[in-house]
Amino acid sequence: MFSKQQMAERAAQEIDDGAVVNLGIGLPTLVADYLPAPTPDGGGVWLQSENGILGMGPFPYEGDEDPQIINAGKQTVTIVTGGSCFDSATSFTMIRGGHVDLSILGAMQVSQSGDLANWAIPGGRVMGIGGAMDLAAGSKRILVITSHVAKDGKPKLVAECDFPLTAKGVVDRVITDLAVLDVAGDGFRVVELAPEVTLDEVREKTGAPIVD
Amino acid sequence: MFSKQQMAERAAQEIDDGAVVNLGIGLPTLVADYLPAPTPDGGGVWLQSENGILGMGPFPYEGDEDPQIINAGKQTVTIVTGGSCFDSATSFTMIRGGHVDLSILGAMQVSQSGDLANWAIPGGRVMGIGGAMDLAAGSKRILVITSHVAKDGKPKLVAECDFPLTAKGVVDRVITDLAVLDVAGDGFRVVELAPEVTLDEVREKTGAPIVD
Amino acid sequence: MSKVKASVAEALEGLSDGASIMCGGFGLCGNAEALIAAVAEHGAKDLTLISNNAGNLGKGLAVWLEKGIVGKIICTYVGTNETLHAAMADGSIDVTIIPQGTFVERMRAGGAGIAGFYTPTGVGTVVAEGKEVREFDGREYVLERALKADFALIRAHQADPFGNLRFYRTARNFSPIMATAATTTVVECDELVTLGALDPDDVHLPGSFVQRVVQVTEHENVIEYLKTRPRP
Amino acid sequence: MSKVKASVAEALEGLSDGASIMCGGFGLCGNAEALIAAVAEHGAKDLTLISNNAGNLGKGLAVWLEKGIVGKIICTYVGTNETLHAAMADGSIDVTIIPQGTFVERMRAGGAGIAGFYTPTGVGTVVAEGKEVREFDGREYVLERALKADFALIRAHQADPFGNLRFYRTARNFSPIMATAATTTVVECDELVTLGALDPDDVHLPGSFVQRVVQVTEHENVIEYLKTRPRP
Repeated sequence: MFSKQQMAERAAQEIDDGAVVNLGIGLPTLVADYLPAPTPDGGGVWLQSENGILGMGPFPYEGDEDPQIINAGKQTVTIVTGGSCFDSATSFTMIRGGHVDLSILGAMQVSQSGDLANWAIPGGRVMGIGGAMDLAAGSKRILVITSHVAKDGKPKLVAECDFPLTAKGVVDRVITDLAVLDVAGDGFRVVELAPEVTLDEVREKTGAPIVD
Repeated sequence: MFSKQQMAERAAQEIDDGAVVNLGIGLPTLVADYLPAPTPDGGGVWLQSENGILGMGPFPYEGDEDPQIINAGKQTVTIVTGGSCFDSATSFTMIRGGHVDLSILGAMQVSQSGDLANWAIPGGRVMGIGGAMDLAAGSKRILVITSHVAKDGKPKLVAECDFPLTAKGVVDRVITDLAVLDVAGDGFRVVELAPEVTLDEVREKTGAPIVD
Repeated sequence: MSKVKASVAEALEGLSDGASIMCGGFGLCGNAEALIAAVAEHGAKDLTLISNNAGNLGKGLAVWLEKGIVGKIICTYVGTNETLHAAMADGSIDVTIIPQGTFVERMRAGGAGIAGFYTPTGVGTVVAEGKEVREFDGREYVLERALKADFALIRAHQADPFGNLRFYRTARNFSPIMATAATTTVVECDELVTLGALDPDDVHLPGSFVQRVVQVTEHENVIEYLKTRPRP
Repeated sequence: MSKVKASVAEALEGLSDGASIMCGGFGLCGNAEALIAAVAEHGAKDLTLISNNAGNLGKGLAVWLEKGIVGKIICTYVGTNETLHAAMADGSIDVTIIPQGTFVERMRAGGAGIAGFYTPTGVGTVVAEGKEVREFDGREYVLERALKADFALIRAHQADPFGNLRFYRTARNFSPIMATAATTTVVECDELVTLGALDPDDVHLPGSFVQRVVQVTEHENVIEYLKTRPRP
């Protein structure tokens, strides 16, 4: 099994130097701990926050918080050296126009054709859409990081989503506590197994075929 | 007859305090000489130039010209106190979105229904469209300032334009060397006659009915 | 007539029942706090509120909901806004939730004279239901329409008497776009500066998009989720 | 790999025959002069040029036309550009002239992931011929499509190593929008500043829209129409 930290660390390996990355709320935010900070030559990893930051830094030191510097989760954050602030239209030009290299998002369900459901549970309380649909539709690449099964034990990786969709055919790769899997159209392809996890266990806990 | 200067002065009377105004090339640029400059309280008249200035000032003093400060006619200009520069998308948001109170444009033809033709002569050399169609389609109000007849003696105020159109149904009022006229749908209505000009002369030189 | 108003009440002149109002701010960050409070006191009702979050923690625009002066909301996220959850549950407010990029692009279109646009966001989801979906170059897009309003109430860091604005950090968010999309844009600025104090290249939003300015020096600046790390 | 390149030649790596190139500048103001000259030397031909004016007075992009390396142009104004008039007259270049607001909005759409939009500009004119015209709320609009390119060659006043940009006065014009609409945006900057030299609120264009930066300290800065008034 991968711990949450190991999942985050594994996700960080997917990111190239100089990349612009958006991290969704929840598990994806942990990835930040494993990313190289922006460097004076423009390298490192540049975090985008859809409320209008490119170059989002870590949480502020105690006492340094600025109520007017927040992330898309409305938490106090900082801005790195070389970071910029802009309006929401520019932010979504960046997101929807393919200027974010990678978005790492949480998921309620991912289908074998890359459909993503991560904004609403049928019959559940509606929390809203926020930037989720734009990030899913517009990022150059979508990586999902999620527990392999839901709290009720049901598979999150499925042949077809029955939860309300966020976007169709957008997910590329999924990192779960059990494995790293690629969306393969007719199922999921295992790229890597977590320590002490068997292919049979993955197969059993996945609601779609595991293909070669 | 109105002189060109008198036409410009008459056009200036159409402008409210605090207005944002775009002046087309040619005759309309003369209007600037009769406008109050922007004032410290935000009043006066604010000239917009579609290449990205709000608060365009007069030509620079000799020796003060800056090659990177030009107007839409590509002439060296200045920026007034309180003026701003911006990209072309913002400039045309301003123009097409109705945030320019008045555009004063030249014309080759104006029809009785307010159609404007001011960018191309049939068979003539194509000079291009530039900002003309956006200004005509988007400004809150369009005032035309033009000689009453063309160089070949043909009326410029017509029942229907036969020159390529810039926009349909947009012109409100026309100031010529003979009169000030409003577009009336079934003809033109004379608002004011130039000194020593008779209604008969206007009627004779207009290619559409003069109505009450 | 000067754009600079002496009070928030004067800055809201002409507000009446049934008005549509865009309010800047991402949650409680970047809210026009004094203008929002003044509308709650004003008496106008049956308002259409266009805002990303419609308040939170019982603060900001949540007060409008509690007062029952809002008939309709267009927003993108409800989250922990219990006031909005309650209003949705009892059906007292008609709430439309749309994607955030579509939300701001609809206002940007409204402000730019564009009637509608084709976006990939929402294709294949509930968002596209009842809307035209069309293929361009092998990809599907949904037609979204421009959004305009009677008023925009926004906060800026600096404003000059012509209405040229500068914003501060992430308090900028939707505000400059809303300013373009409203008939009457009212700005609550931290600091009223003299004309010319802002360099032409430093203006975030030119004054032609602003109709009224009022200086408000005190703001509560609520933090929704305080996150810090210990000093090393 | 750093975005900062040592020479304009290095900054143009990958340019090949048939490429589409957006060039910033309003006439000769705000041109990426060194990059434009380098393309003329490069040898790539059959280019599609997307530029407001395609040069003037035989300078700037007019050199590309004279060299015969341009097959197609999308622009808004010809004016006194005799090189372009000549190319149009002899039919050697396929020239499409469109309204300036539509020109920049098409690029803005391309950069923002929008496939098309409905604009009032050009309705009832030759511009709308062959395009869908549709009524929204009682007014007619024409459907215009997004415009993208392989390269954008732009000039900025300041750039940092991540590609954050600031522009100077009316040299800004189309450049920041073109930067969003091209696969590879190459910036010729007057001044390369260190990371952090630009305040987060002072960045005109964030670095995610920029792929390459090259510093060029000398510019000709041609004035097309010198206009002055006598000192009082």
